[in-house]
Amino acid sequence: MNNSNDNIASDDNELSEIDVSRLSLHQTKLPIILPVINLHRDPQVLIFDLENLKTLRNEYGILGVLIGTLSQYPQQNFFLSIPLRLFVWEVIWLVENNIGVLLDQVNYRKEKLLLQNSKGLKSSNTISLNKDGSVNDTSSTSPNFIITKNTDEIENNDQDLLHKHQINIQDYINAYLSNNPQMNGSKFIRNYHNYKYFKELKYFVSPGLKFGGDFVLYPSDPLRFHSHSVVKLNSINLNDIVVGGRLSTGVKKNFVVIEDKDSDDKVDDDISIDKLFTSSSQTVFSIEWAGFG
Amino acid sequence: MSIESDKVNSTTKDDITEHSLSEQVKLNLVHYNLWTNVIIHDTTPSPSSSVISGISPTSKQLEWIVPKSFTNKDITIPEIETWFVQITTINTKRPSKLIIAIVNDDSTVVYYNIHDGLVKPKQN
Amino acid sequence: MAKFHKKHLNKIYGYPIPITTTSEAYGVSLPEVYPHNPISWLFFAYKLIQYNLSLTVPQSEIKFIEVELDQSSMFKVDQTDDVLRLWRRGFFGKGILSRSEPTWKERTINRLNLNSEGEGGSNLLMEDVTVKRREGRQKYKDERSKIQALELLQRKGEILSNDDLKLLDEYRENMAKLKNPNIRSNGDGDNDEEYIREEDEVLIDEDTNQLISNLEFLQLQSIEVFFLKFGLNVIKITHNQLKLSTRDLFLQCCQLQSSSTVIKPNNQFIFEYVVYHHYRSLGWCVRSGIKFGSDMLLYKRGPPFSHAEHAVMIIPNDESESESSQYDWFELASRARVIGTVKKNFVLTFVDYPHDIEDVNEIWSQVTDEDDDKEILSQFFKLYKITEILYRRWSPSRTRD
Amino acid sequence: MTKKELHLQDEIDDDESNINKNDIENNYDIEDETPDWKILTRSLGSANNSNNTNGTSGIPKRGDKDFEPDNTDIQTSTLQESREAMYDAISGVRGHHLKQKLLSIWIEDEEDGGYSIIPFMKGNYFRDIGKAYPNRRYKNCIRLNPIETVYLVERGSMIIYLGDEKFTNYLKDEEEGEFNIEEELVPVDLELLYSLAFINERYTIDKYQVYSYLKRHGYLILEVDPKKQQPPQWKRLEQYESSKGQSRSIISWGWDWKKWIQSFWRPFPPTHSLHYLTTHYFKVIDIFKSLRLIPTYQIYDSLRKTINTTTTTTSTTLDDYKISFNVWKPGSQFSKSNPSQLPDYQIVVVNTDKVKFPTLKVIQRLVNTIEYRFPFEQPSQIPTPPVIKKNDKMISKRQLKYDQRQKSNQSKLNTAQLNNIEYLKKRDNLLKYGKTSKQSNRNVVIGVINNGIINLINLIENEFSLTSESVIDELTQLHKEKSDIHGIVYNGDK
Repeated sequence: MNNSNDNIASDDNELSEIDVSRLSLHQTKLPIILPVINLHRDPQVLIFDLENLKTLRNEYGILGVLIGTLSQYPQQNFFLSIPLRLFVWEVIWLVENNIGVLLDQVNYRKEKLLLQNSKGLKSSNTISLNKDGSVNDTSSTSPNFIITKNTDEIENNDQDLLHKHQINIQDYINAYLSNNPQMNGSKFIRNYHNYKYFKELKYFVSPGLKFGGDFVLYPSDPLRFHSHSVVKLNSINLNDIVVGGRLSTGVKKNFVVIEDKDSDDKVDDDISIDKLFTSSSQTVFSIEWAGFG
Repeated sequence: MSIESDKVNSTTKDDITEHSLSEQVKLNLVHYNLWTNVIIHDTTPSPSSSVISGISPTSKQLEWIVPKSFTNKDITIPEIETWFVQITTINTKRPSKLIIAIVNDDSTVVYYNIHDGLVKPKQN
Repeated sequence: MAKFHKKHLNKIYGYPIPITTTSEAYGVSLPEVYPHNPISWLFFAYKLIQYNLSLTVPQSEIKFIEVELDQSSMFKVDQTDDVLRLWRRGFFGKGILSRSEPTWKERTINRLNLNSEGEGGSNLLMEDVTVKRREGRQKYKDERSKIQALELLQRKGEILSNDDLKLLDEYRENMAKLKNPNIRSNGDGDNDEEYIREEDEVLIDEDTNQLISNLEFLQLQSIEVFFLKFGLNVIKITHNQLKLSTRDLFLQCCQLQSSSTVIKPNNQFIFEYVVYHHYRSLGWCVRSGIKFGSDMLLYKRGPPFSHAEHAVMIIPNDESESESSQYDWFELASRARVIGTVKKNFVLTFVDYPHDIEDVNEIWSQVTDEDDDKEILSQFFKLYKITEILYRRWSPSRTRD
Repeated sequence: MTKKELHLQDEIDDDESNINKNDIENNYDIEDETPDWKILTRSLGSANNSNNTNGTSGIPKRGDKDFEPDNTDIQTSTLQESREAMYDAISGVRGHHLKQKLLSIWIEDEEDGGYSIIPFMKGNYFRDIGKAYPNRRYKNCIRLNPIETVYLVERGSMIIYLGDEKFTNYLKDEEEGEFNIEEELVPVDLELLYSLAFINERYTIDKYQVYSYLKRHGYLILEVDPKKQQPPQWKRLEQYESSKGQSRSIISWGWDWKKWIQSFWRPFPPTHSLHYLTTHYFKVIDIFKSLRLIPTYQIYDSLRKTINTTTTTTSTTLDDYKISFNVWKPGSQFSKSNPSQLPDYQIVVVNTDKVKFPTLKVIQRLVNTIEYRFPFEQPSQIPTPPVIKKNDKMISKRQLKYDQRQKSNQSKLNTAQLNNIEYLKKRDNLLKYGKTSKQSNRNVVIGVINNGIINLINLIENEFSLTSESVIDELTQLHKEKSDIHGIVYNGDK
């Protein structure tokens, strides 16, 4: 981890302590499966497993975005449900820290289905629900509800098969880059380093376009805490300062600008994983309206 | 928005403009925002930006101000870093924040705090 | 109440443009024309001929507003009647020490409880007060400088001894006591009093208790100046005591944005001017939008009447460039948000420009006089074209029905 | 369960309309905030409590949250509660009562990756969803595209099985006997369905997110086939204009004559530097007219042949900007069997990592691909569906009094004044929304996805000069004297 950044007043910022013990502790556990769908055309990591979702949020501060309809209340957009869509920096960070492994979902599941069919395994999709909506486990009652499960629950730990369909991080990044022309190799590395900088200060990081920036930073889980900052990555101009400063101050945030210290302006199309996973140092400033003028 | 910037050698004109920019901000601080002890510091050899210090009527604190003209919108993060370094040469200590004064061609001056590093927003 | 207010405003700011109409000067008007009534046509023609023969064009008798382009590239107007004319008729310019209309002088006289011009010296009682105050202020200044010396040490990070700290407290106490004679209280004893800053002292004539000089002037943006010169021809502009022609001014304005001597058609000043002229010619009051992260604000009448309704962002339409624009989503999203929170409409004003002109100076290839310059510039501006697109955040929960 | 569901729905709707009333133009969007999931259970609780009917407990409040962690037990436990509430809610089962059972079968397909079919259609989801799928086995069978399929399965309204070769043959009537779907096929879980449904560029997660977001808001949506070519709008416009060109000049002849008289007295062109010193101006508005100089785009300029034909078609940016969905408001009369009603919104979905903000050219061409009727193509009478005001009784007494006062004030005004008020209102609407009625509007919505978060932007064609024919006709009806100067906002009598 890098702590070479001399701009950070780390003495009064408790967030800057990095909990290394927690990361190493995890290595004894099995890595979290990060299923990739549409690998070649639009690679996306979607989490369907509730336990994984909990671990990501509780232990690693990975928020992702819930994009599924909450079936109990399917006509509103405040509260959404599984799947959880991770954004690219979250994915890279999880892989770099050996917390997650990427899986070619469609091919893995197809092969698994064949195996299950050959064994004659098939899960039931009817259950018995009580009037209050809770599941009735007593076998005496006959099923009254037909359901779709979030994920497959049979034989979820076929390690050989998982291993066979694991995706190399380089392949994932290459697919991502070839499908996202606004991103290039060097920009990808810079932006990830900037993400990692906030992540290592234990901020909870969300995408920030709604607030006019690249990221929104929360001091902890946004379920309980207001966001502190809107972050603009890399290049800025005076307009950004005027607009960003005004905007964030109005909603009790500040506007943070950040740049990779040793970034070069070269536009690389390829990515070296070594360079991506190397430590970096950042120049950071926090901007707010001065309150006069 | 990048328009023509093939600058001809016109340092003298830039110097005048730079100086008047500081004067403009000083005037605004003293007679519009009612600051006291406002001083323009010459930061030769770098003509890119001069630095102003003064005492704010609300906080009664010594503040550092860097004027910028809104006519040229370009600014970089390393440039902000050099301002902090410049102030350090005048003040012996690196300040925890400075104020950027952005001067528009209609004489409006807008001020933004730039804190060194990542800080929490004001809580109120 | 509101109605009265509006009437009052209408009286002061009755005309949206600093040109005097014949109707205003002579109280005459042209008769109505009814398309299906030929007599009304004849009557109209008769009146028009009559007025043209008997009346002098009022604008020809009005002196030009004097604008100075100073060393630091600021456009200054400082004669009071010129300032008033520009502000009240179209809200041009901005007082450099005010939010909009120059009011620094009045504000300062009020703040420092000074005599306004003409009432000063004759008041003996006032003079007494002045003498007393002067003595008190000297004491106050002495204490203050002691405090400031110690505070400076403190700020420089030098640790003060306990004695120093005690001394500092003592001085501060003294000063607190002394504060009273230094305050210029308002006559009615209300509480927004302020002690005199050193910075203010130099402004006051101790004998008359009057403001020595007005530090404020009206500053015009380059687009405003050029509109007043090229569009309305109501100003006389000087630079280094020399009169600037329309062409000189145009070149000066273009070079404010780019010090290059080659002026290209995508010069930022030209873009801004073309857009400014467009909205002014549609009767909008156009002012800078820097505070809301936009290039211009459009007011239906002007700041005293109502808030601006539209915030304009100028976008050069660079079709020669690649298909994708120079703007990223964040730039637009953040502006839209700022503009949205102040309840204004976000207008993207695209400007097409002539790509086949290398250097704008070419348009003056033959020597021409002032009048021709204006005609040539008009032809040049006609090569630009404006397209407006509205940018709006769509919130589906609000438009369901 | 359905009752509770409905109740919550009502509450949320009310909350939204409350926000509406308070600050209509305000940009604050409740959906920007991360909601506190405890509200969900609280709302559920209040649904049982008949005293609480105003639904205030359902508003996610900003003030409920803390500034930063302070390591207190109470803060840790409240966070734990909120997380538990969230995990509880999202662990709820997706499904429906056996009595309403709706089955579908996923069929893999080379071209679009796949689709699903519903052999026995029931329920009221199909006003906009699905297309007829004629086959030998099932009479009322319909076919859903991947996005529609995932949407229905995810909300628990439909169960899906994985079709196999045997089933495909059965559909083609090549197999004998009956086929028991539930017995013979494997049920598909959501995870598997996503990986089957999204495997190409046409059906992406980004598009699905925009689709399901709008569906949850109750909008009706049809996918626009990317291969379908829109009929060229500019041809229709050209025909119309050539037929109308002559009659127009006759109407304005009288005014031209007046201008001619005036110009006779102008020794110099209006841009001449001596111009205001030598010419009489009687009205301020004439000064503004004389200042007109900069050419402006009129609404239909983007339809001129040049814009549409001079472009290279190989551009990738243009491929990225293609309308994906036609969208109708929840209350509209639309149904897929009667698609004559134009969509309320036409949406293109883009990703911030894939494309930049569009250039003017891209916007213009995008607008030219929308389904659109010119004002001259409108049916003479547009049937407007009766507006059912849900909250009629909610109108406060104060509002009623205000309305009455407005009415009585208006009755005191003469028709000319009323016309003028109406005129100004129309003109301001044109400037602010680019339209006076829904029909005359040319606009697109861009669904911008930034790392999984949706931002919706409406780009609307507009012109401040108000010189295009369509608006002139509309405005001149109300204010004849202003026929050529609608764009001049100065409205004084000087």
